[in-house]
Amino acid sequence: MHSDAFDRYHHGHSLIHDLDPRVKVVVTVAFILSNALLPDAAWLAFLLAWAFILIANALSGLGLGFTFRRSFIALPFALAAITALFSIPGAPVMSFRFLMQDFTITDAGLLRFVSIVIRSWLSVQMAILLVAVTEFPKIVHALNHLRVPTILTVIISFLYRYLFVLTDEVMRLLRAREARSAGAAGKRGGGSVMWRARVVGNMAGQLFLRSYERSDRVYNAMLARGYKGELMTIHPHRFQAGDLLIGLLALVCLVLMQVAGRLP
Amino acid sequence: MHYSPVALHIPDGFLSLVVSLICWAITAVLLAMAVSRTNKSLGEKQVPLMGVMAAFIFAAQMLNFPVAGGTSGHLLGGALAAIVLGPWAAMLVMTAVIAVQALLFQDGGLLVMGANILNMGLITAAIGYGLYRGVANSSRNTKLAVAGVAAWLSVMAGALATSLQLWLSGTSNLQTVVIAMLSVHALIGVGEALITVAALAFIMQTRPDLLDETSASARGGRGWVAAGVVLSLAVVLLSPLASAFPDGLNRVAEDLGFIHIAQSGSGPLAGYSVPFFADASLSKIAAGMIGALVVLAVAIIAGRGLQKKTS
Amino acid sequence: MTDVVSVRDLHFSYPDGHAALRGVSFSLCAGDKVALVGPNGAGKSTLMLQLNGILIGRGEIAIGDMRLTRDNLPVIRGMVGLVFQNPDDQLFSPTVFEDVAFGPLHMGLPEAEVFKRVDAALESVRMTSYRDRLSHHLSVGEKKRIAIATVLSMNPSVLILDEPSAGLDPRARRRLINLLRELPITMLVSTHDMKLVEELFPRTIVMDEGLIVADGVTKEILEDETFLNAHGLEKP
Amino acid sequence: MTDVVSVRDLHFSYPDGHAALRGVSFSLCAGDKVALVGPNGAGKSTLMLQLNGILIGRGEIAIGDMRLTRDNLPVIRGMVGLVFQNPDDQLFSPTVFEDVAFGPLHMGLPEAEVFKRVDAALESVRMTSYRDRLSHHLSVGEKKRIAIATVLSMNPSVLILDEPSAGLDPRARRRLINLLRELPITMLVSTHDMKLVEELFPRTIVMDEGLIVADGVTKEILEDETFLNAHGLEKP
Ligand SMILES: Nc1ncnc2c1ncn2[C@@H]1O[C@H](COP(=O)(O)OP(=O)(O)OP(=O)(O)O)[C@@H](O)[C@H]1O
Ligand SMILES: Nc1ncnc2c1ncn2[C@@H]1O[C@H](COP(=O)(O)OP(=O)(O)OP(=O)(O)O)[C@@H](O)[C@H]1O
Ligand SMILES: [Mg+2]
Ligand SMILES: [Mg+2]
Repeated sequence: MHSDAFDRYHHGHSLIHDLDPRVKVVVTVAFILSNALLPDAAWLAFLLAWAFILIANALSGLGLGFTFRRSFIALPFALAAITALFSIPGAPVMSFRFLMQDFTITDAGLLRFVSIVIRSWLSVQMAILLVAVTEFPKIVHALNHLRVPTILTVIISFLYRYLFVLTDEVMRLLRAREARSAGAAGKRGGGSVMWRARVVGNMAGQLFLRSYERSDRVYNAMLARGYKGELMTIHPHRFQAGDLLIGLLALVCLVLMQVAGRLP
Repeated sequence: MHYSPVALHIPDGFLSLVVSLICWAITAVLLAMAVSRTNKSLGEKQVPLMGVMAAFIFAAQMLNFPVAGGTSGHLLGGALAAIVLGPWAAMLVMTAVIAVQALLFQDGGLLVMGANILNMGLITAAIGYGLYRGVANSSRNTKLAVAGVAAWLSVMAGALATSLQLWLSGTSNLQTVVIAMLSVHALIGVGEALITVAALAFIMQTRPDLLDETSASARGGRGWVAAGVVLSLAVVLLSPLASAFPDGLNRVAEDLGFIHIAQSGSGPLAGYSVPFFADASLSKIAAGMIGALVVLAVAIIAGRGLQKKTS
Repeated sequence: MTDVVSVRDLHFSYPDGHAALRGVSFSLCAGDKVALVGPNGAGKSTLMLQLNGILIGRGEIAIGDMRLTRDNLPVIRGMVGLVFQNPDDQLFSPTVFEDVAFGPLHMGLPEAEVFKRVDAALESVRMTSYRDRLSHHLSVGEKKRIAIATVLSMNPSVLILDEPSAGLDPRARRRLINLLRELPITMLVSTHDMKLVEELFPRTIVMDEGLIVADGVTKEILEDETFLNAHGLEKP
Repeated sequence: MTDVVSVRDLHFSYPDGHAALRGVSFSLCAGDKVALVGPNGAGKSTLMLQLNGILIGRGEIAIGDMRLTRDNLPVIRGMVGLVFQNPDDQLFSPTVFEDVAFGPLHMGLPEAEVFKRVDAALESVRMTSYRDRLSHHLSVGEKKRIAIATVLSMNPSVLILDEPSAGLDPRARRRLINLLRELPITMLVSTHDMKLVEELFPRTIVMDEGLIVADGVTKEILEDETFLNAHGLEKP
């Protein structure tokens, strides 16, 4: 209940907030796809893509730098691409010795690395914007309308609902452990790694049983309200001409980016 | 808030389009099978059970315990989910978890979600369940021990698959990424194994009915044993190959022309100018030893699984 | 006048063999507001789950003129509205609207009717402005009200509430009491809150160990202190 | 006589910016039994979590002569025993024994001492015979007692209980009251059960919106009906 930290939605009214969620989901995925299609070192296109994001930020009323400030999530993973710097053949740019090894950064390697990181960083910003301006249940409705199998969307919305209940439960379990993790003055407490792992395993087991039994009660509650195996939902989203227009406009921008990325 | 410890979530941009799409295709096929199977076996109860269980996995990933030097052990949960819920249901549950992590928290990308589901949800469930199923009729201690090995291997398999995808996409050099990923996840896997074993022991003690022969846990067929064993052997054989003799694997991929398609346009990987672990002999020896041990364990499991089948 | 609910000699054992109900009989008339009390483990929740066929035991249950059988469960569930103790078990949809609409939708009502029902139900628990809120961001008291609305939207002829006042602060509890007092509907309410029983319910049923040990006027039952003590209860 | 607990001008905001404590000061003397009341969301649980350093705010907290800082948390946690509202959160081990032994084991005590502590703790909540039972299968009332034992086994000098009587039937509640009355230890107990407050605690602290709005003799506080109503409370 208190895990507000999990809600990424930012209240507000703006052109982007009020856009049909289907349009938002489609444009987001198309944007990420377009990034993946752009060749390495398509600087002009990358710049246009960033401009696209800045405009979307501005239109959403969250401030120009909103997604930028939150976009560093994917950066640690960039380590995985760092070997590209050295392993792609090309003209050496710089060399250095580290841990008794010679490293040579090549120009082609540099281009590839920077391109990968930029693509990733742009994609993450777009995804951040999507959840910041669309309530999560609406994203799930949109997925449903976009023919994602119902069973998956339904599991996802249950997950979202009980996420808050169960993470609260975990927080309380962790607190209980902390509260009793005392140490007598001057003594080293804490137990062995094995023991600590077993405590966590017990907590996981506890949590599993409680979740399992809760799912029984939820099932009963559903039965009590007429559930017969097929879940019916009602999503009163109405597609408006404006939604369609903005969606098409965004897709045209993406096509232009692709063209820009392939100019010689 | 810190909620998802696993370093396996690939963000968008790190896999090439072709690799992303291939992974999506494999994932989609497996998920379609999972949907139809769970529909049959669980019926109308499927929805609340899997929804709440997905929330459970999500929440359980927040549980951690201090190991040493500021690092902590965590749960990924694929193997545990598969052992208690059966493989198909576990796949759906893990898929929902990974989808929410990507959609809500940008932990892992959207276009590469197929790959993330494959690595963290499908492969882990298959290995975890397959190996455990192989000893389903053995003593409690054997089951727990095998569950531990399976949990460890499932994490290693996810890490290996991630590395291979990064390599095929031209994002990383094969040897470096495999060695780095596997050595980190060898440790993470130990945490996974310990927690999985303790959680199973807890369930065996308090609700043995959830794990007995008539439960959802026992609904996967013997085919899973084969799948689990094959995947485990692939991990065990490929890891040393990729970390100690990367040229061989690279050659195969090049000969098949696969690597060029996968990297779609970006220059091919040639030669390795970074001998990060130039002196490969150490890693060869280590890899060889771990490999031999795991082969032994897997062989025993396979033997038991087949024995049960014939008897 | 016909009884809205009538139960004859109901027995029920859980799969593990525990006999939770060992011959329960009672009936509710239209408009009755009845309290169901008894110590932990008496079988109150088990009995409530029988009344709309979530658990099915041995014995006879009739809702209105209809005997409860496996075949008419869907109809019965539209007539008996069950509210669980923990609203987190009851509110399983992400938004309040979806949760309140769940029942009517599953009864196969047309969309316009569903919307009307949702609005009416939210109105009667005075939560109209919460229609588009996310269920998990509500306070316990608010969740309880919404849980009641999810059942009212099905227009039930009986309302069954399992410990509705647990965990509420005094103000929220007072609001709930007023709400229950105003709802013009037959209800059976299990509770440990003896003050609530005294204030709100003219009639009380006492259960212990799977049996009904008293069924009568609340005032008289609450006066018999030795009886109350024998069944783990207390004077308010 | 020195204070066992003293809190000076404590402020605390949750990471999302919500200011849950906005300048709280009070102290407990040895042997005090004090009730902490206030509406949902007043900040009671937040305050209790500060007292053994699970949450750390701005201001000064001293337990005995020791100021609470990050460095002496392990020692503080041995002195302040915290019992959560929901016993399921407190009991995370499979058996009662393991749960009660958790604290002493963690303090690095020798095995013989751990056994002694466990036995003494179970004895004082009168649950010795439950030593080897599975926590999972206990009733709510039994779980509450064990939860208290898990903390008593650490020999705390203060006991902090968060809503101990919620969800108990009248008999279990009565037993809990008797248990608390007998325990010869300083305690701070948060509750919505105004009757419990009246019966058990000579002194009451009232919180609302992150502030202490009253701290004094229970009888006097409970008599001021307009004050109680202003803070979402009721006369028992
Ligand atoms: N799923 C179950 N399996 C086995 N026994 C059960 C199950 N649920 C309840 N019981 C047992 O059946 C008996 C009646 O339980 P029930 O939940 O109906 O009691 P209750 O009167 O509602 O108690 P409380 O006041 O604590 O809610 C108890 O002894 C309980 O342990
Ligand atoms: N983790 C959290 N993050 C953000 N806000 C929180 C968190 N936990 C509690 N709060 C908020 O802090 C305030 C005080 O909460 P607290 O739990 O201390 O209240 P309480 O007095 O214990 O209420 P109750 O009687 O319902 O237990 C509330 O407004 C609550 O919403
Ligand atoms: Mg009950
Ligand atoms: Mg509280």
